[in-house]
Amino acid sequence: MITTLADLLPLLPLLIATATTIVAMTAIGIRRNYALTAGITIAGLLIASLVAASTMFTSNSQVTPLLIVDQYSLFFTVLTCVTAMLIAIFSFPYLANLDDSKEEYYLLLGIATIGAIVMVSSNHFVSTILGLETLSMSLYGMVAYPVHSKLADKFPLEASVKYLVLSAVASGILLFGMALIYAQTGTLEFSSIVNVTKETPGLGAGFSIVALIMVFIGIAFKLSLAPFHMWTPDVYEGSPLPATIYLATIGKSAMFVVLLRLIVTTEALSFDSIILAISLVAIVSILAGNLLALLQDSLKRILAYSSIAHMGYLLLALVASYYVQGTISVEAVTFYLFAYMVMSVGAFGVISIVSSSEKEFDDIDDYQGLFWRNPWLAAVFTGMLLSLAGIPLTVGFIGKFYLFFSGVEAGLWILLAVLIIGSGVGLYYYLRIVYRMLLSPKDGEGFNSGGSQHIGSHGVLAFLLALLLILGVYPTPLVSIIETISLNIL
Amino acid sequence: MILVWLISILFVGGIIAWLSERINPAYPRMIALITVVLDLLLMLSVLGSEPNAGGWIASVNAEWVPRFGISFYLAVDGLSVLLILLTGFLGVIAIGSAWDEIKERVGFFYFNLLWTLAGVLGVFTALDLFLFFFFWEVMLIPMYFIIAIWGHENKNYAAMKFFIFTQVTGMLMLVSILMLAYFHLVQIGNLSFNYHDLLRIEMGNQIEMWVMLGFFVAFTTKLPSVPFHSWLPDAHSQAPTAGSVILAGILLKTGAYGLIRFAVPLFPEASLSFAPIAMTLAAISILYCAKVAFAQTDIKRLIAYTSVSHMGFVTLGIYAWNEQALQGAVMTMLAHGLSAAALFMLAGGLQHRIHTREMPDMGGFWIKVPRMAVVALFFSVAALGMPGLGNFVGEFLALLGAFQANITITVISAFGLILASVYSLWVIQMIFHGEYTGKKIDDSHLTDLNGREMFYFGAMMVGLVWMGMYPQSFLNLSQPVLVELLNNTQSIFAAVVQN
Amino acid sequence: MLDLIWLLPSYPLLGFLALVLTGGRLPKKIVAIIGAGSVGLSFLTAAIIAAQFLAGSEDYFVKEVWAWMAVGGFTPGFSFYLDGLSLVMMLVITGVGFLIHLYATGYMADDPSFSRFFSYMNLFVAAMLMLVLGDNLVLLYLGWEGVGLCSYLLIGFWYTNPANGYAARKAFIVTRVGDTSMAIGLFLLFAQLGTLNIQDVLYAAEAEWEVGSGLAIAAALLLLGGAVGKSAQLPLQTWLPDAMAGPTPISALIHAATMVTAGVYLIARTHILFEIAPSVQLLVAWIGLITVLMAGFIALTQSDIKRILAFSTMSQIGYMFLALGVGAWSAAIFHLMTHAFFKALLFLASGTVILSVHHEQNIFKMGGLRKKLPVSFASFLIGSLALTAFPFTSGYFSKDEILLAALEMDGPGTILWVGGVLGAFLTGIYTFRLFFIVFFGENKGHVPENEVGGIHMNGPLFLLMILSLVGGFIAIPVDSVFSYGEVHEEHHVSTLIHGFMIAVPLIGIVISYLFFYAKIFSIEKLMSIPISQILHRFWFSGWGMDWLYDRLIVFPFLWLSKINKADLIDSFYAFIVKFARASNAMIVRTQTGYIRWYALSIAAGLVVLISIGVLL
Amino acid sequence: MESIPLEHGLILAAILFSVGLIGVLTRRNIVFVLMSLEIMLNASGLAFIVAASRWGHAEGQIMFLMILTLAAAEVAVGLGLIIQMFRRYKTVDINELSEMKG
Amino acid sequence: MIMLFYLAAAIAVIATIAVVLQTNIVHGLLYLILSLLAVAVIFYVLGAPFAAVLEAIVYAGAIMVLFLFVIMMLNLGQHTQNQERTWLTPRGWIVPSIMAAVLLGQLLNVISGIDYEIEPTQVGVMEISALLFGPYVLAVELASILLLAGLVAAYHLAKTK
Repeated sequence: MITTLADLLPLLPLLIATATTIVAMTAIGIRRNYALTAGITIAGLLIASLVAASTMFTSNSQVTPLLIVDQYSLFFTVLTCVTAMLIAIFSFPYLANLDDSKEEYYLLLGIATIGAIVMVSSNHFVSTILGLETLSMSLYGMVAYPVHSKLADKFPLEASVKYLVLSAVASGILLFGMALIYAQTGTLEFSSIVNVTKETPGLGAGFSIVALIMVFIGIAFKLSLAPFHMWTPDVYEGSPLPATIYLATIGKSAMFVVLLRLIVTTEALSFDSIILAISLVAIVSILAGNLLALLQDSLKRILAYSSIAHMGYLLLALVASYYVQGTISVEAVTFYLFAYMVMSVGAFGVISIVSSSEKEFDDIDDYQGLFWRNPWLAAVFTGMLLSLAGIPLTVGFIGKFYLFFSGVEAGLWILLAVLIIGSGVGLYYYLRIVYRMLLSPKDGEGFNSGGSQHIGSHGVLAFLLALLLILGVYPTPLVSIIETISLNIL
Repeated sequence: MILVWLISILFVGGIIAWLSERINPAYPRMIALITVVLDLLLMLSVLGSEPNAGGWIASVNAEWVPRFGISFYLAVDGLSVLLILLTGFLGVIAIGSAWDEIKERVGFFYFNLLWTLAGVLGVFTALDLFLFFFFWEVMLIPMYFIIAIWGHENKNYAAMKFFIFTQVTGMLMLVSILMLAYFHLVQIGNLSFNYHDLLRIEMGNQIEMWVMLGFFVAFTTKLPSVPFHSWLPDAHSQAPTAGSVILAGILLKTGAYGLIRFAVPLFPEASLSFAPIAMTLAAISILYCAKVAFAQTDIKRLIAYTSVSHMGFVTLGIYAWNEQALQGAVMTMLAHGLSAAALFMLAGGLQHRIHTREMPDMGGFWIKVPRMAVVALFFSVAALGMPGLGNFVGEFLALLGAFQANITITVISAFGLILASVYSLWVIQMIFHGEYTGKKIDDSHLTDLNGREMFYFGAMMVGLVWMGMYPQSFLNLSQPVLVELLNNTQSIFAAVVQN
Repeated sequence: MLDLIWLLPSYPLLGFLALVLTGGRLPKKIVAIIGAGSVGLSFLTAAIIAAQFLAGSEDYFVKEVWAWMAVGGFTPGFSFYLDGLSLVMMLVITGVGFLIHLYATGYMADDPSFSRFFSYMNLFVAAMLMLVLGDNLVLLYLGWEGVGLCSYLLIGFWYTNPANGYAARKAFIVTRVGDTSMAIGLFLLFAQLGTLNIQDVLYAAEAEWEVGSGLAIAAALLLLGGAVGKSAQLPLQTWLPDAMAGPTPISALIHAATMVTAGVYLIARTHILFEIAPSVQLLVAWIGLITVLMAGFIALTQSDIKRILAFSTMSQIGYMFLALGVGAWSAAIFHLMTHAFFKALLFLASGTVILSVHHEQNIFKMGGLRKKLPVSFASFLIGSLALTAFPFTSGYFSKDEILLAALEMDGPGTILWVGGVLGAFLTGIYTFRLFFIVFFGENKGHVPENEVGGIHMNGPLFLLMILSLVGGFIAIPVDSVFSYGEVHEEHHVSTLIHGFMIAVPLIGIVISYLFFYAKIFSIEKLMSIPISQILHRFWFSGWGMDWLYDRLIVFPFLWLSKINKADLIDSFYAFIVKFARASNAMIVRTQTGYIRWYALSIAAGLVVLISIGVLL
Repeated sequence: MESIPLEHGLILAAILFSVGLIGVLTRRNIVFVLMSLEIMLNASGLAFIVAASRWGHAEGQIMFLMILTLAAAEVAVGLGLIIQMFRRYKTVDINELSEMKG
Repeated sequence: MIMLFYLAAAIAVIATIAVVLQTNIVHGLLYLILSLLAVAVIFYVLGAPFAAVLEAIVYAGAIMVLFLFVIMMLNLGQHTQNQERTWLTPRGWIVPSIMAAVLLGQLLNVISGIDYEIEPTQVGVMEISALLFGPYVLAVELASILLLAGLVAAYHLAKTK
């Protein structure tokens, strides 16, 4: 196979992202300038997302065996690039006062984005692994980024080591599973593991199941599904906030897209025991995530635990995809991921905007009376939290609606029951935060989120809130896009 | 289109009220009042229109999320109009009760108040089940804020409990709604959340029962009925007066409305076989909560439990499913809306004056606040079902109808009438009768009702007497709707009975 | 003029509204004019209407003022029904009511809540008129509950004393038990007969139900439940003595003359139902008889002047029930009327006594008041004679008719008669015990300076004295009402028996004389016998009924309320919360922070999932 | 050339993988942990080669190449972190890194 | 040839176990190199000479040397051996070993179920290169990006400020 220029056209967003990184690196090499580096990165990501968006409805091609550039992957490319751009905007004021070289951070962010784009376009084990590791590798760096700062705690280091070690274990499991699948099917592309070709005898269903489960576990770790979730709160807490956002949003969504493609293509769900395993993981995740968050005082940890539960919710739709006709459960996954990105970026964004690399305002006490001290931030935060809780008027509700719908269509009653219980528990800790913000302010240090540096961040929050509400009330545009692109998956 | 206006006026008014606080803290309440009065006038104008062939007085239907067959479909018939009017009326009253009481963060308060009302109006008018659910949930959030911000000592717990109860059971309802839509997809071939479409859906008995239960649980939690009632006493005792007024007067009614409009008509067969259980729950609610009410010392908790007890008559009436019983349920909803709201306002007024809700600390207040005492007496007596007042008409009709459906349960429920007198008179005794000592309270602000308050209470008294003496003006509105509902289910019932 | 029958309840209702809306700001004189005047106007109207009605030839007259509600087939209206029975009731209510109102303007003159008092009184009269004039059972129920409410309000009129409040609530709740039974009866009637219009119900019941059928018995029993509650008959009699906590005019109006006889009215009004259910009718008689005797024995032991009168009221209403039970409908109504006269007289007179001795109600702290309180003395004398059925007083005629009717009844009639006569004997004793102790002998406590009263207090007393004396000659026009099945033949009993009947109460009076006036027999000596002490205690406590009900119903209810104040069901949800917290505490401990532990969890998950995958 | 049973190759990989896992779970010295991770990754690579030899493909070897790459990168970053850790904590005890919990 | 496979396999397993059990870190590293070399032999036996060479050069050579560098830099020589001994309590081995044993048992259970013989065919550099610069050219590029990420991260983390 010869790779031609025409083949590269669909890869334009990926190329632009790569070019952005290289330009930024070159710029650093010439002269260190924080604003310039950040600017290049943001601009590059913006262009990449615009290009991806513009080609979204025209491209549909397999570029080499490694990457598939269809509407679905382009949708997530856009989502990834935009999110990365927003995170870059949040990062700018956050890192502005770091007493260390700050520019490399944007390199890592750019590279991570490349990895994520590769992942969402991947239908091949090689690209999956490469994308995943590129993403992870950059994240190790981003998580531990302020490690030299005198002001920073030891937490970034601890977080990074935890993430690296555990992630490597998971990678090992994932790779081993992939090897077994390869032994079974003889191809590294995602392909049905059920109908192994006649000429070469299969190695048995048990073999396939073990292989798939190992791959699933490798992915489940990245999605922080229970019982592979334990790193999540520690890593979230220890990371600088923009890195946390990255980890929580792009890290999750890219991985989930891979999982979705993999599960659908391999027809893994035709094994009952795989369904059982995934359902079990979903149930444990929903319950454990919500229960862990219940009385937590650190906002980052709350959101970390809740992300465990949210990924569990998503698994419900994934399981449902086996039972339902049509694309509804794929749409559910897609929409929910989208919603989850919006609200996670928003929620973490609020925390990020008041924090900086010197001091993170992470405790729930810090937000007491925010409603009266800073109504704007409080309103955004409330909106995001309510959306996470799945309350109407927000996009999170539509997402929940999708999940419920696919669950109902598939008849997954036990999972639905767990989903309801989990959401009920979830209400408690989301509202707990909201309630704290409603109380009268405490005396003592407040935080400063004003200043020209923060204009961009506030703009991002406004954008996210608008998205949250508009799509919460009138989701039709997004719904129809997702309906179209989901056809690509099946 | 008028329906869209009805709701959006409140939404917009809420926002304006919020913003206007910056100009002058006195503006929000005025803006809120103007908004609600305007809305009330609009509602009255709905009354003037002639119903169409289907009995719908006004409607609006637009596509919303075509992917799921969801439409923005609002419509009102006589039943909805009654409840809408109740909403408007109590909206005005609630603003009145908040007029002096709310001094902090005024703008945001009225914002929440108006948005709650808007959500409730949405619930009463939505005929697309998704839209219904949407409004069902929308009204909770501002209510949560009202309790959580302006509530009393234990507001966090109360607000949280309120929210989680209604939200979790709401999700059960969502599952049921989706089941319905799914069956529509399977049977008719497309997704639809339209009420009229879903009425035609046939399900197996087993499934219908489960789906019905989803609705039932959500509605009886809101209603509330034993065993889902325990959020109510906490919510009420902690909510500010206006919150209690809206909660008791209107929000509880959404549950009853849901039962009449959705739970039974959508699942006639399941409802028929479930009716004995529902009625038993109603009877338990009536008696059990009356008994618990009697034991309370916190006046608002007491009234809250009595609300549960009274709403038991509504459930009883609905599941008896005949004209008298249904009319009784509707009348009880309206009358209880007024009487419970008034009692909560009195309790709130007392708390505002003496900063306690503990009845053992009170006593002998008649001498200090005779007007308040008379008003309290009136509404207590109304609550215990005195003929000539609205509550009697409702409860009597409900029992009368229920008797034809299930004698044993009705007879047991009727004992609620006795217990109602036990607790109602006990309240009067504890607060207004006895020797006035004033030792346990700071009575420096214990003043009698002022003119504004008397105006509100007077209006509600007139309302109750009107309902009691000439209920026909209300019954006429709901009658065609209920008869239509009965006719629609009659044939199905007949078929079931034959088998 | 008959069309204006709706004016009857309207006057007092307007009076009530006027008094309530002005909220006690009016001067007492105007309050008195409004309060008593409205009832007076009602009486005038009633009199004119009565005259017209009697002059006409119609047996009944119906006037619908407006349709109350129309739900399905359920169409009660605000409509009034006038026939002989309601005519008598309406006249008694407005007439005696007016006199008592008049009396009360004097009696209550010093009370700060004068206006409130009259507003309640007016409301009561309005409600009572609704009760007796309503042409359907729902309207009757409205009046029924209305009078119950006013009774509550007036018993607890002096609200500062918690005991009064307790008595008021007891009265309301106990009668409410009966009311509920009655309400269920209404449901049953409607469910079976499809109407609640009284006349329609009666016709339909007669046509559709066989005599002695289960439905008829159930319906009659349920209505009887209402009647015994309101009329303080066994087993719901306990509230009446406590109800004496209210001002004395209330006792006269509500708890003697009018409201407590509503049960009698109800049974008489629906007499056909009871005739279809003979066993229930017999039960009515037995209830009446037992109440007569029980109340009589209790009255023997009481020391509170008003309580004695209360028990005598109970006992006299027992006679009315007895009459109803044996089918002597008109005798019952007749006794109702005469009882209204003489019992109102006795209560009002006792009011004067009480006021004169500065609110002392214990008869043993009075004594020798004959000289000081001549009007009261006269009133009491006449009232007591009428009460004991002294020949040719009003009570004589009515009680005589009742006992004769009982005697002539087949089956248990003789036993009923013997019981009734025994009751009359007791009446003689306790009535004159009171009379002698209060007005003769030495004063043992309060010596009044002079008798309270004026024309507005004494006037009603005189009028009632006359009525008590000659009331027995009034012929009540109820024949057409009870034309069905009424025992109409002349009484033919031997003179011996008749004479015996006359003599028995007189013997009672004589015994009373010997004990309490002449002191030939010593009450102390009698009381030294242990058995009589026990009996005294037992009777004094009202046969222990309060004690019994407290333990059977009140205490368990209070106990249940107390232990479940926090709502048992809520503890289930509290458990969920606790469970969630405990789970949280448990699961949080897994977040140890140790990398190796985390890795272990991954390995464990791997092992578990693979085991599931392989083994299943 | 004699044939080798496929299962034996895979079993060898599984054994190496398990031993590596034990190492990760037991060693407190973070360098050993990193080494154990390398064993696990290497075992996966071995599995790929074995699988590739079943098919006679070159793709399995390419995958091995990629594993090699990522192992190298991971070791580089990991060792960088170890250096930082040693600087701060003066120890290579992995249990020291447990300040965040709960 | 087949004997070579089993011999190398035995060496690999024993050496790997030795790594895990070793208290002296340098010895451990050497055992690891031994294990890697044994695996390289297996690669060769399985017909993947290119992979075998890479395993020896890159893995055993470059990466392990990196380890050695760090060990030397942190001066984790002889003296940490005692510390290691106290860290490695027998109890600490129980749970992981059981866990790994169960896992291995399950894997063996599944793997031993298959009955398939490998006929090792030599897949040399040619085929691999053709693939690498054909369809997998992007993988190469991406691998470079991956290494870039590792480079930047490692540079930033390991530098002394």
